[in-house]
Amino acid sequence: MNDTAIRHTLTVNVVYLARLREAFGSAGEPLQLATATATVNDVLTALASRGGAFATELAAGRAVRVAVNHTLVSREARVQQGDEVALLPPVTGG
Amino acid sequence: MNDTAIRHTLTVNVVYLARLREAFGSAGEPLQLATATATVNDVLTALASRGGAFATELAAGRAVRVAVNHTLVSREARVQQGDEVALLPPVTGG
Amino acid sequence: MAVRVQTTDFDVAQEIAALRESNPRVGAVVTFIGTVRDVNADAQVLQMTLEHYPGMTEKALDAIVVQARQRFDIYDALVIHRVGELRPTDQIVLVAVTGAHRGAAFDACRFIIDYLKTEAPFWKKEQTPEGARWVDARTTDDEAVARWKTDTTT
Amino acid sequence: MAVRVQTTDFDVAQEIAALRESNPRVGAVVTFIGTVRDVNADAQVLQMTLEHYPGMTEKALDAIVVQARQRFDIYDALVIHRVGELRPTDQIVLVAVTGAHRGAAFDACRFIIDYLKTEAPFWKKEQTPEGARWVDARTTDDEAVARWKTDTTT
Repeated sequence: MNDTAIRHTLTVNVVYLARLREAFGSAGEPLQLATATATVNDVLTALASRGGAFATELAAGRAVRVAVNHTLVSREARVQQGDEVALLPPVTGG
Repeated sequence: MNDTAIRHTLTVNVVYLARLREAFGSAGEPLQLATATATVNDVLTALASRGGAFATELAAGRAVRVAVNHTLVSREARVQQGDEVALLPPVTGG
Repeated sequence: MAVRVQTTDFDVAQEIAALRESNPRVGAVVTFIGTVRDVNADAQVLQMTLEHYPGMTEKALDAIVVQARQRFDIYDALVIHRVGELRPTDQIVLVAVTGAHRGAAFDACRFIIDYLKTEAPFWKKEQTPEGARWVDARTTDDEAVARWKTDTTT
Repeated sequence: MAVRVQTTDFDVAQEIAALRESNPRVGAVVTFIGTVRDVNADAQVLQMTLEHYPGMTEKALDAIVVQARQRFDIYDALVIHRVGELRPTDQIVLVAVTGAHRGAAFDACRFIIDYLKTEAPFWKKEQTPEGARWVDARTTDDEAVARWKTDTTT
């Protein structure tokens, strides 16, 4: 993006699914990060730092997968301004 | 059987299927063997000795399987008086 | 467990419903349907005749299904094989297997059709523009069934 | 090729007919149907809710089917997955694959359901006499999909 030089924060739209939606009592929310660049890991760390259910469900070793704009990605993937960042518990369809 | 001691021949009912029925121009026939005991191999040898299509189709190495009374058996299996001995070309169902 | 040899067509949805009936523990249904192709070995197929060996056929199919049930953790299995005159796109054979989970159902369904293709007394005769011919057995069918004799991992 | 997410039931015979339509070269159709069991992990299941992630679901299923078509010699594939309220014996999912021969059709069908079970965003919530619970992922599903990553023989 052309405006990264002048932006000092980054806002993504976080989506909570299935068990996580119930645990957090929310289907999702905008999340502002106080950095111009961030990874999936940064998003998870910011959420876990709230404590409570967020800390429990997003603790290291818990099986949570992340999709950015509807594609599964690794924890190291970059997130961009306006991205949809979904937190998925292990899937059980089929 | 109790009467093997007094019988000197053995008759089986041979059945020809699919391609073999057409090659032999027959769906089957009673076959008398001049021995009191016989194997599947003896039946095949007796038929092949007729020459013509029988010799060609039943030559060593041709893929013909044999079912005695509706069960696939090896060439060494015994045949009994009155058995149904079917000659099957390779199956192609399904 | 059932095996049927018939000249008429079948409806896979109805057959599955009958197979599942009264067993709410079923979680997986795997089916195989074989159909008449309009080409085979580079020749156009106009029509096909399925011949079998009455008396032996049901016995052979029964034995295959019994083996599958002994070998795999499934609830039930059904085999329907048509005989007589068939045309391209017609259904020839149905194998349907029910189980609690999909792994055993997939394995059993494939096992049954692999054995059927090499052990059940059916023969196909094709009508092509060049005349009638008996279909040759495929060596890949022998290889498919040989796999079950050595493979103890599935 | 098609993927569908729907609340309504499906008829496997109709879906297969549509998938095969206009392709007389099809010789093999393999289907998998997943159904609601009345027991799971030793508890009675009274009712089940299937939730998904709209927007991602179709994209994930499309990607799985595209992969299957690249990897196996098949003609076509269909995935239908139901969402919403379901009861024991209800159909949940259909995977149907057409091909010239059965080997590739079996492999592709199993590949698709194995990947769906680990990569498509669906979640089951069961109602039991002891209350509601989210179904746990099965480790056997992870093992099933891992097999495709190392197995180059099929």
